[in-house]
Amino acid sequence: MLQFDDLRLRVGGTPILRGVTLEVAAGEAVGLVGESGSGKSMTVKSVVRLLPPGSRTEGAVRFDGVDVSSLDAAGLRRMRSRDVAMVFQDPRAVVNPVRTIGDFLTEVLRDQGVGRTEATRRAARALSEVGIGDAVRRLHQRPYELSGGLLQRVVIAAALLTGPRLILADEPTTALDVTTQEEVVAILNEQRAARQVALMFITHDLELAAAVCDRIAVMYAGEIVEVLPAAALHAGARHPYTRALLNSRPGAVAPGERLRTVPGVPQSALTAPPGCVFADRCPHAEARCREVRPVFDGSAACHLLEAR
Amino acid sequence: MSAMSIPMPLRKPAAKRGAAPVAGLFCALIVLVAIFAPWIAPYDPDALDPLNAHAPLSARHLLGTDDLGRDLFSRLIHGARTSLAGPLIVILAAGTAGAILAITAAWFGGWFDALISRTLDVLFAFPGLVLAITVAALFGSGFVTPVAALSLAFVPVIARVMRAAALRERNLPYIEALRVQGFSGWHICVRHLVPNLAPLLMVQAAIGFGYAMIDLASISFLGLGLQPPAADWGLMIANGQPSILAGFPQQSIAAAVAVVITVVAFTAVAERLATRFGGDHAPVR
Amino acid sequence: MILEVRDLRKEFTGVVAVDGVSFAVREGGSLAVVGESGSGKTTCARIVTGLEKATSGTVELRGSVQMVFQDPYQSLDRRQTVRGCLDEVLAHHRKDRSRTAELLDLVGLDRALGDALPRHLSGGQRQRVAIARALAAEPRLLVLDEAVAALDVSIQAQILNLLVDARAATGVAYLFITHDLSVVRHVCEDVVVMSRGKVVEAGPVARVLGAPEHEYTRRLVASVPRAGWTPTRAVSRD
Amino acid sequence: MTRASLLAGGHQPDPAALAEIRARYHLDDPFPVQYWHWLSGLLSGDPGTSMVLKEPVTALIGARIGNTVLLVAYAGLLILLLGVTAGVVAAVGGRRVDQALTVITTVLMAAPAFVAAILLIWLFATTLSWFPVYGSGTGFTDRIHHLTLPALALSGGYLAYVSRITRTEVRAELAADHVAAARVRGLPRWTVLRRHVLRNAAPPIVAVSGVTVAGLFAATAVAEQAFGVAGLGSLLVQSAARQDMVVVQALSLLLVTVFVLVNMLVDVLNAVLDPRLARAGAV
Repeated sequence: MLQFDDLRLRVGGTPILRGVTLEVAAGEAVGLVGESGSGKSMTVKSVVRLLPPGSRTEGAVRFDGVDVSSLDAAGLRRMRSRDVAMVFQDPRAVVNPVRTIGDFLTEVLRDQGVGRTEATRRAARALSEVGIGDAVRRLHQRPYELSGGLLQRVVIAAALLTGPRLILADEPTTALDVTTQEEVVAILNEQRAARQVALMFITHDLELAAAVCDRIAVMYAGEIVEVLPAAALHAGARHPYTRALLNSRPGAVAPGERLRTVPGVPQSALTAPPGCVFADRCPHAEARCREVRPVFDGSAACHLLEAR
Repeated sequence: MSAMSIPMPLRKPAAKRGAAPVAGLFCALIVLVAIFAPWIAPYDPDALDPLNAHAPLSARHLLGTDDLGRDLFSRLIHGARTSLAGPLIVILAAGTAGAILAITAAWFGGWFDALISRTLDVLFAFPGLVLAITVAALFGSGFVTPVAALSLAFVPVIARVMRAAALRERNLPYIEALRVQGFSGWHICVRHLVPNLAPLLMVQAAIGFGYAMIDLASISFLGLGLQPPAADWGLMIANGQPSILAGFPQQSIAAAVAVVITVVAFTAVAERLATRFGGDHAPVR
Repeated sequence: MILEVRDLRKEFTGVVAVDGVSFAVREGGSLAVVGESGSGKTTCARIVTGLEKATSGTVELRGSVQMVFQDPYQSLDRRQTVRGCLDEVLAHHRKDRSRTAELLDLVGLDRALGDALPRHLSGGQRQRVAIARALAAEPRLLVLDEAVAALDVSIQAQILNLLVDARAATGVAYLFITHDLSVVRHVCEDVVVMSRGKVVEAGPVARVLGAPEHEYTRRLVASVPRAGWTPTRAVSRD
Repeated sequence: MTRASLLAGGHQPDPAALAEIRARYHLDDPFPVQYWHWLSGLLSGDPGTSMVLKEPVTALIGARIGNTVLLVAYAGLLILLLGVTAGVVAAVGGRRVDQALTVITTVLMAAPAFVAAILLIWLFATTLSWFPVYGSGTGFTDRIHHLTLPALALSGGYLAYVSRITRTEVRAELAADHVAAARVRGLPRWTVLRRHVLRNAAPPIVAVSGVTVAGLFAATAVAEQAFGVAGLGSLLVQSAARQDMVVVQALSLLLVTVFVLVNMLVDVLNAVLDPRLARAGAV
């Protein structure tokens, strides 16, 4: 249903994405994991063309086989309002602070010609579906009267309200406490399964991605370095960067032991070397890693893995 | 912050980047002209030549002469002195007082902050022009009275912006880290807080300079500042007003253009500083 | 005990942020205070370091205390070089200026970065400078307020290793304020769990996080994503 | 010449008359006492009588307040309509439009009312004669006709300022996350602009416009003086030049009161527009 075909993105001459190739099937959940500057957020935003001014893309993002860059204004609007919904990191920044929760939930429906009473009824139902009781009172409240976790559930309810086939979730729980995160993620999982909606889930937490998604794509410096089934995260991770991420977590070793860290700082697409993006930090790097860029073979991009 | 804010293009349009150095050069030039006025001006600005009144623009009199035959170009050059010195004094006085009040208020907080803030609010309710006119009525017109009144009126304008900034700065973790280190409040203020606020104060002063210049010129124009025969831009505009109707607009127009160009130049420099160091514009009053 | 906090209480205009909290840190020990936002854990840290005054209760500190803050981007003076920052602290505490290089080595920063301004440094590097600055005064207790929370995973690992090394090298005790239980397991010996201003459970890390007794601790431990974890919807608590 | 001899109207006034005048106007008392006499008079509803014009202050103000209110309303309308519109257009209209408007507003902001006034006088006195350049006029239409140039001169700089603030605020909202979110939800451009951008940018714009309009009362001094309009501003300037303190005090108090009242009105309006402020105020 969704295809990234060698997507490259530059913003004002600065490279952000260096060739992203990925497919998301209908109803499938794909996790996009990486550190800051890896380009995971821009990858997802390119689906709905929410790109900064001065962006230039090469390659294609196809939704239902249609290149989104070829859509005209009306087509883009139709896709945004009916087919794809987005959930952001900070719900407080995303819900208009001077309007009511009810306004936020119903405005897209109203724009699509749904009557006021009907829109309100559907908004109230959507709230109860994401576990918010007392929906009628909530509809009249304003964002500052709700906690962050509650507000993120409102955002999810709004995303589900128009019956999309794909939800883009950009670190939807990073700003939340861990117990709230569990509830929000559980609701997202449950509603997604019930409605057969596809999901792209951005996070920096590998374990969280594994719990939410069917497949995980690991990004580094504007590239996807490895794609693997969520169930095989621990046993099946092969790319040195994925392994490094897994080993960097404090839980990876027994308490008191040293964490197996990789030296240096995360690269961005701008500073990426000519060869493998991870070569300068990789503990196993060889001469060819620094010179020749490895090809992504559908599961990983690494010279060392090709050899085996 | 959130990952989704779309960054604004950082590059300024080429035209604006090109304008700032030109404006800066002009500011430097006008200051030099003011300092060396007696050596630059071709004529004595007060020399009367009634037979040659309202002379047109010519090689002898670049901008012509006024109703009393005085050389307008020379008067314009001499006028730069009071026209620049006034705002300069206002900004130095109000900037110093405003910054000290703002930083002490923000630093000590509590009732001290409340006292200073409320006092500034009351003072802020007096528009600079009204304050200057009232003071002129009390103590008479001249150079000192309006400058003193405007200095007072500009204190709350600068202090408000600086207090907000100082409050923001004071709550940053690096200040708290210094407090945990055991540094004295005086050390933190003088060595860290003040130097970090200095760029904003510079911006405020540069913006305020333009406003002070306009206000002082307004007071001169109203006849409550410098008195004839002084060569001052605001006064020249007022003095030239009757001649406009007679068809000789040079005096008013020349002085008006001088005021506008100077204010534009200083404001352009201020805005360049502001985009470089951040900070808000002072509210107009 | 290097630090003993007894019956701490802090009110902010009508809101009780910290309510009857007691804990202690052993000489050279490492205590974590964990909790979610609004639990009062950061307020406790700020009271210990003197940034806030307690409404009631006592803080007994035997030795000097320093602090490392969460935000690596705002905890350094933007106009001061790394060397200037460390020199200032060393001079203030009447320590030998020549220790600047030694401190840079201790926190794993290239000596050439001494002349760099904060804006030239990455988040991890800045946090190293902040740790070096805190250690410059040779404190007996270091309060770390979410000191690794803002860092990327691979950088966080580097800093955690650095903290373990620094404690071994200097014998400084840690008071670790965090919401991240895996970090607690990795660097701390004892833990205090806080919720809504109160301590709900305290004890050795292995016991409290391994076999939690209080219902809140149980939920906290259960909601951390891990291998084989399935998120479940708890009783909705609007 | 002392103020008492000025009032007695001669070079060699009769000492007895002089003493009588000094007593009547409390001129021998120290300044705070003089001020107290004036203030207590004001509180009992009588701001006093002009020492120079020998007319009650209330009558002087009453005869001129209409012109000033009309002038402020006229200029305020221009500022709000043109300023806000230009600001919104600059923010959403693309780079060329933005640059052109920036140049215009920069010049306007640097052109104070008296500069604008002499340029307008020059233009309309010598070249065009659509509007009169002097006097207040009689009757509503004639007064509007007479007040057009003063209103234009008065509003120029403020108009530019309001337009700048509007542009900044609208651009800030355009870059806000909730606006991006609204666009991603597929709302039409105009709906996003109206319901999210303009609605949210309104409170600061209202605040700045309010302070600006409040400040207009003080600024009328220049415009009225330049165009010979008989209003409160020109009365203030003329009284100051004559050191007629009774009138100056009454007028500056009136202007400051209006300034404070308009500011309070703006605060109330803002609390209605932005529910967050209302809540912060209530806690």
